[in-house]
Amino acid sequence: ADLEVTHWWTSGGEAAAVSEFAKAFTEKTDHNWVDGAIAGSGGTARPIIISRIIGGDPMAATQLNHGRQSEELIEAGLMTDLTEIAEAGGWKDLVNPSALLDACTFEGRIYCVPVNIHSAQWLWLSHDAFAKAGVAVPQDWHEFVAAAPALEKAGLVPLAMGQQGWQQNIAFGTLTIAIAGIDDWREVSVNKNADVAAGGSYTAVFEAAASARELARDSNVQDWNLATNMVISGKAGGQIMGDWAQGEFQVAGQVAGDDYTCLPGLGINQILDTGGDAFYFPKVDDPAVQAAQLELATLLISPEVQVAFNLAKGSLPVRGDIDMSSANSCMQKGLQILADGGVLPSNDMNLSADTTTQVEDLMAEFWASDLSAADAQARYVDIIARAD
Amino acid sequence: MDMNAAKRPNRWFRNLSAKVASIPMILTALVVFVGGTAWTVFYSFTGSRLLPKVKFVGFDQYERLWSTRRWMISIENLAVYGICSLILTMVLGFTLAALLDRKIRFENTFRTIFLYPFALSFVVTGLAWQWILNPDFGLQGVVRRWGWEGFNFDPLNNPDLVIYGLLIAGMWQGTGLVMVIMLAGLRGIDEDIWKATRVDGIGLVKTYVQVIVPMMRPVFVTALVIISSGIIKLYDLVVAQTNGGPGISSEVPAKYVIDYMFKAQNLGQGFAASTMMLVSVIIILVPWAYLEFGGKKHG
Amino acid sequence: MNIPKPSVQIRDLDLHFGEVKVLQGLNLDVGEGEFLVLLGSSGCGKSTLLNCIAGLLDITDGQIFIQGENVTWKEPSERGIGMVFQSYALYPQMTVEGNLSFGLKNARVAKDEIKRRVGRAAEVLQIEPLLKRKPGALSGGQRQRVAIGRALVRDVDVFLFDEPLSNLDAKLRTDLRVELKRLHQQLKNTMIYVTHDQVEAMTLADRIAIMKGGKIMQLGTPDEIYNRPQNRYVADFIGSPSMNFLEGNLENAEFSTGDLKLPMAGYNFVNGGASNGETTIGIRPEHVVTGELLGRASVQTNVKVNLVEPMGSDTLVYADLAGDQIRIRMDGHSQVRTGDTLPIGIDAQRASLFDKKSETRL
Amino acid sequence: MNIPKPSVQIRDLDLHFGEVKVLQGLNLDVGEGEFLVLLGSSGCGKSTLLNCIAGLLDITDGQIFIQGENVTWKEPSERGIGMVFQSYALYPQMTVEGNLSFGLKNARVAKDEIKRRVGRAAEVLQIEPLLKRKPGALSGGQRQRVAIGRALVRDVDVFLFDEPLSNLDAKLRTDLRVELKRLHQQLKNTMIYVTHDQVEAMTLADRIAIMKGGKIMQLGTPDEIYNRPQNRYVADFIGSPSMNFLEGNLENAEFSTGDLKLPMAGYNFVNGGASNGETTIGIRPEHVVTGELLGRASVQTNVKVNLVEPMGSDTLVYADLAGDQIRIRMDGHSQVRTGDTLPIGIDAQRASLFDKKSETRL
Amino acid sequence: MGEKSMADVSPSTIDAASMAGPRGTKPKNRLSRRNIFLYGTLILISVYYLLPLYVMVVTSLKGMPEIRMGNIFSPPVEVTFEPWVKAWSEACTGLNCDGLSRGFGNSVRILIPSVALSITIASINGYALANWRFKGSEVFFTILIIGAFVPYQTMLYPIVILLREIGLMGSVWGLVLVHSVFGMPILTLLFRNYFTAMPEELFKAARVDGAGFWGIYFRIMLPMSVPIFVVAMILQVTGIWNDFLFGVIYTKPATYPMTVQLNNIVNSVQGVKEYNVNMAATLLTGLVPLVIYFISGKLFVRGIAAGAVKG
Ligand SMILES: Nc1ncnc2c1ncn2[C@@H]1O[C@H](COP(=O)(O)OP(=O)(O)OP(=O)(O)O)[C@@H](O)[C@H]1O
Ligand SMILES: Nc1ncnc2c1ncn2[C@@H]1O[C@H](COP(=O)(O)OP(=O)(O)OP(=O)(O)O)[C@@H](O)[C@H]1O
Ligand SMILES: [Mg+2]
Ligand SMILES: [Mg+2]
Repeated sequence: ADLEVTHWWTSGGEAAAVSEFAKAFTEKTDHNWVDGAIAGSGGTARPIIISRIIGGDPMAATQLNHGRQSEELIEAGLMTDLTEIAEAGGWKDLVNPSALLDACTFEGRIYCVPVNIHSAQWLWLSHDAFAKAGVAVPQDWHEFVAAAPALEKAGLVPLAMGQQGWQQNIAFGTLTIAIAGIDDWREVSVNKNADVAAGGSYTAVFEAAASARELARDSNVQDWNLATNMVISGKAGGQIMGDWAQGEFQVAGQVAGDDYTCLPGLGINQILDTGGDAFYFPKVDDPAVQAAQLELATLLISPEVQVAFNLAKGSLPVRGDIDMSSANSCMQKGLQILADGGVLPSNDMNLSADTTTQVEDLMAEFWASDLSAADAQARYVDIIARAD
Repeated sequence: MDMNAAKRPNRWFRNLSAKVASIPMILTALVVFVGGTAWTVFYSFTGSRLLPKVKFVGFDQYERLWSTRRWMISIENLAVYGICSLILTMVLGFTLAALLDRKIRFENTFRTIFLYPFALSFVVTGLAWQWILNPDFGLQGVVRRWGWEGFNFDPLNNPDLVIYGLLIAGMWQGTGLVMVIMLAGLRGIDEDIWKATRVDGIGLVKTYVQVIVPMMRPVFVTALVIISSGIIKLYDLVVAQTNGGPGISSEVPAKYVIDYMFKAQNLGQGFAASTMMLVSVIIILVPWAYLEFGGKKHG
Repeated sequence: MNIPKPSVQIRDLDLHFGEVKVLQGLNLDVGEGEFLVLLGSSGCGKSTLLNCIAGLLDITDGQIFIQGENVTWKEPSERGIGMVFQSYALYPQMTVEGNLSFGLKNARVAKDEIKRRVGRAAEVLQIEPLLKRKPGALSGGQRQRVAIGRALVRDVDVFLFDEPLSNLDAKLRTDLRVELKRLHQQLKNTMIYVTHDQVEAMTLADRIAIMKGGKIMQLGTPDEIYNRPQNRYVADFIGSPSMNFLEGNLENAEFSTGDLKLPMAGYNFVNGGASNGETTIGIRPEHVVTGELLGRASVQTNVKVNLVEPMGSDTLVYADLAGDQIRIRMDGHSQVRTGDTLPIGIDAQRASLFDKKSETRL
Repeated sequence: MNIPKPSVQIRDLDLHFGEVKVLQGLNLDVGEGEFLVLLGSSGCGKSTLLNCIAGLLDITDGQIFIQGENVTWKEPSERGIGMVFQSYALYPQMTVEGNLSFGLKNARVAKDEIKRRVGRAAEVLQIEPLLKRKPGALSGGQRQRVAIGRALVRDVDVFLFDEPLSNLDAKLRTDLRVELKRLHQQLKNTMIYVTHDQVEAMTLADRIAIMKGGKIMQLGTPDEIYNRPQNRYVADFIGSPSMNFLEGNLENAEFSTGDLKLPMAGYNFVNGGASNGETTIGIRPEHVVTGELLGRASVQTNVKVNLVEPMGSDTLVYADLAGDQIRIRMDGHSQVRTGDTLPIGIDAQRASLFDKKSETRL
Repeated sequence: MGEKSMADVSPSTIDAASMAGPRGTKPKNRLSRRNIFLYGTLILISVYYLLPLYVMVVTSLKGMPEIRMGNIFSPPVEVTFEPWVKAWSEACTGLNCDGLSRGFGNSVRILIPSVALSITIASINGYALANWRFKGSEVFFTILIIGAFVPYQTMLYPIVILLREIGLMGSVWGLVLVHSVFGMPILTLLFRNYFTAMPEELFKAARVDGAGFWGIYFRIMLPMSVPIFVVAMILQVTGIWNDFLFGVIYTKPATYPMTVQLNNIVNSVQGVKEYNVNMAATLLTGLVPLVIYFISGKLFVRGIAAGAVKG
């Protein structure tokens, strides 16, 4: 059968990764992968995906960030139950960290296939840029801030930043984990403790963000990959962006350690969150498609596909039992942290899309204006207090 | 001869074809416009998230809406954009029409030049102007490269000016139609009025301002309706040109609605916002629509 | 007629719209204080001529003088003319007062002078109670008065009217016509008045210019035009019901067609003596007399009645005479019926003779 | 008048547009073959009445019968009527032939029958050479003939005309009027004809209905309407120049106002005997006689001339009589001048008397 | 007024004067201040209107290196059609690398029925509203007109549900329906005004001639309403062709119209933004309505004058 699969993986690295899925699916089964890429970020794609599911004309499979986003769709009975094949495949034991599968679980049943682990807390640095500025490549955020004046003097943008709320929110979140520490972060993000959000540790975060804002003053690109491109081409010193940026470096033929450096947790806290992408399979009527859906689900999590996909995408596999030795040094760093258990639940799981959107709006405003750190914090506290 | 009174036939079946033929219109009006709107208003009082659910929360969504900074900025932006665009489009549209009406050569050429952007979508418009207003490659960069180093024209990256960046693009796209409407209106003005002003020795500009413009009131109303119906829907242009940025400084209500409905998966909030848009439309429109279509019998 | 002093003079006026030659070599002198009516069928160039005088059209060739000054290249507002349009052309958003004073304000006339002039014009035209109203709230006749007022306040030498009454209904038209005549007698300005309504032309004009195809066919007093039309076109155009034409032969001062013979001895020939040859005679319906007036007519005969149109005050009778159908105007009380044989008399002295070929008056 | 057989009967017709009551309790019988003219000023409801008869407006109350059949709720096409409009309302995209045959095709008349009828209508109206042309290529008069033809082919009992001639110029109007009259004499259909032109009404009608404000003020033959108007409105409305009215007192069959005394002995009072009291007398301008006819008048006096309007065939003289201004119609050759004193005679027997309050005829 | 004194001049002097003085057409200066101002303004404003088109065309003909180096206004040193080829048939979205070509077909498939259906419905509505009023017809019309102002966003969700209920979600026909619904207010207004301005007597004549609702519509009204049909067609073609929101929400990748494809291409950034390809894609997408405007702009203006502007 022809399986229409929607996703929003359209950048160079992402497209390369998704083609691994398609290739495997077409080669290993009798079915066809009909690609339904939607450009723009999840923000553009999600409404389309959701309205099609609600409208009774669903695709056969779709990418969605797993977590709370899809709870209601599952609740409404619009998603295929994958529990059987999950049990058959022993996903419970395979998936590491197990939180990923928990995010796919609703009232004890499994509804999605996690395909990768994404962590957002990375600082990507351009060797070329620092060479031009005549300073050593920093080893953590503090060094980076210290090196910024030199970069500026060399006519470079210290920090590349795409002017979109979600990117700025990633930067903010990363700074939080690094500066406020894991405990406070957990208190705020998981437990929605507004008092902590109003506290001193978060004040420091907002001040750090305010200074980061200055570093990114001259970065006026929109898309994340354009910001990454500034780093790749040595126009900017660094960028705070998730591990998917890895894919862009790869496509550009750059070598980790030689051409660029990656610092998980900004080089301060060796810890990463475990967000990720997952595939859902909306309920369809055609039995042939139903069968194919299950085949695809099984395939997505199979070892070879996981390796191929994640190598291309620069993300981490969801299985702990596969050989990722061919991964580059950045990925190895991530795998190491994962192995050490330095994981945090991702915000997709902690915060509702509603809250996330509000925080993103705040960040978008904060990064683009002269909003003071204190005001921003006050508004942040407000959002956290109302978060559900 | 039979002088008996004839029974008045049933009202419902008189001109049945007309009624049958109007069914699509009636359905659209009732089901889509009234029904859809009522549905939206109804669910704006619920705490619906990704899917509509009947879980009443009273006016919570509205309270939150009006305490949201992004919404306030959106409203403010729409007001600024709306007022500027209304005034400028009218003025420019009328000026162009008046210039074209002066029996000039190449009237067709000029008219085509002013009208062609209307053929292009807002997405295309937004992209084209994003490109021209790009500080490095676009106008600013070019002028600087010509030697005027201090030249500064970067509205899309300046939160205070970005709305005017949108305005430049919006006007570019929409003025042509208004011009055509104005031109049609100008052509409808009694030739004798022009003669009368010439005999009275009224200057050209004064004639336009004091005589012609007031006479074109219905045309201006038509143009006003067309422009304002476009303004309130302002969305595509923003998404294509600035995507609300920098920061949230070019957000507009329609985008707020879409974002909260789909991205934030808070239908209730999105519906509350769209209800507010609807309310403002109705407040502005109903009196006008009544006067224009309800009151008069014919014509 | 003796023109006291020329007020408007037109010399060799040509006006072409592209290929179309609307006016050709037109000459016209209008005396000071004269009321001249331009009369002609639709499209004959009346409005065009008026617009040329006003300076609203750029003429192709020729010259125009107003009060002795060559105004050929002057702006309309500098020519000392005022103009009143068929569609009134009032400024709809201004009050009557605003309409009257707009031109003056524009010419920077002092405030109290404006007030004085508007007051006087309003008084003359009896529109004082309307000064604060807008044109939309006026009746057709009132609007037309305001339009006249607009020309009046500007103290111009020459008034130009382009069918000012033709948008009004019959009754109002009659009333305003009388008013206009009185106004002219009071103001004594030169007035050039375009219409295609004969009654207006006849009652208002000192002189009438009958136009056709951009040329003036005849220029003369209403009486001359009506009673001594210079050509068949004018004769046919003027008069309602229109003149009866019979084709025949003129020989030895006697017109004959079929059995009918009309002695034209008393006829006042243009070139003094009588001509001979193929001739058309024109007889106005009221010059065919019946009943007790029969005796006054020079020729008497009997005709058969085809159709009777009672019109209240008159009765119009259609009858056969010498193979042609003629119209006869009779008194409203006459009891003629279709099919009757009616004795008629023809007042041949009052008839007009035209050369059949050239159609000019003999 | 004796109606041979009623063709159109209207009973208690009411028509309201929302709040506006355009027709109120109107009754009218039109005889078979009769030519009835509805005459009235603009907005009096003539077209509305015609549209009600045609079924183009849904009436508010009342009944309409055509040829004895109650057609109140029938479709226009089922009423056996044909209608001709002021603006011709020809279908611009169809040829003349198409226009003529459209109604027949709609009624699914057989092809050769259509051809026959179109041919006959074209012959009657003399538009055979035009059959292949489109309306855009026709003159106004030709268009109107086609519009009539469209009603003709449908072989209807009743023709309805809504100001069919008022878009035409004066000359053409006269010609078509005669043609229409002839057509009626030939076809002998019932015709109901709306106009606000008196001359048309007088010349065409068998009977005229004068309307005002949605009511019929008088229904009668042209002669009755002109010479015995039932009320002051009709008297004033009919006749051009219009009737002169003088206010005064009627006592002992003598009307007096100021110095003027008019013996009304020969007057034909409506209720047989004379009434007394405040009275208005109406005298038509042509019933004020001058010159050699002076002797025929019952009363003679002198008046001062205010204004003279020569109109070619006639001269209209405005003069003061008993404090009011009156209009006098004189011969076109009269040499009266403004300021002259003119001896006049009044034909009191032909005058009309109205009660001053109720304005009805005495 | 200086000429007052002239009035004293005797007739004979005037006749002498008549030979002198200006004669014929007043000479006109082609370079008068008025003309310089008029054409200057027009040309200046034309620059504003033409600039984006010029930039788009020029950019789409340049190679990427040239774009990065140069001036957006400078003409291409080396004209290349590569970007056009790429935009049309090679640009990738996800795994599909067939550029805009696919969207074009879809757009046409969506456009034709949408334009036809929406104009048909709207013209019938306008006709019914102008000539066959019935109780409540104006109310529906008023609702419709207010509907023209309602932000589409308000309707998106209910329409999803509606389409689901009638089973048209995701199909081309669903989208056709949506376009017809949202085109209805303005088009109905246009047609209603146009038909209202037509002489009522024509309609009456046809009724007397026994033509019914449809007979009058097809035989009388339609043949007379070409100008307004042209306006409606142009408005709908541009509106529907340029639509993005409905296209993306109510269809699926297999049936995406060109605008969605354009958005995909423009937003699928691979490394650096390929401005030249983006511009070529943009131009390609706008080509159909542009051509229509260039060809029928005159008709459009005439039609607007005939119907859209009520006096
Ligand atoms: N702008 C123009 N371009 C070309 N021809 C014109 C123009 N204006 C008028 N004409 C032509 O000039 C002729 C005279 O027109 P004009 O308006 O002077 O007639 P008119 O005598 O005033 O007629 P009416 O009684 O209908 O007003 C007409 O044949 C008309 O078609
Ligand atoms: N559709 C309508 N709605 C409301 N009032 C109307 C309508 N049609 C006509 N009227 C009113 O009804 C009255 C009679 O109109 P009608 O058209 O019958 O007049 P008429 O006698 O034919 O006048 P005219 O001589 O100007 O044609 C007028 O006062 C008019 O304003
Ligand atoms: Mg004219
Ligand atoms: Mg009427």
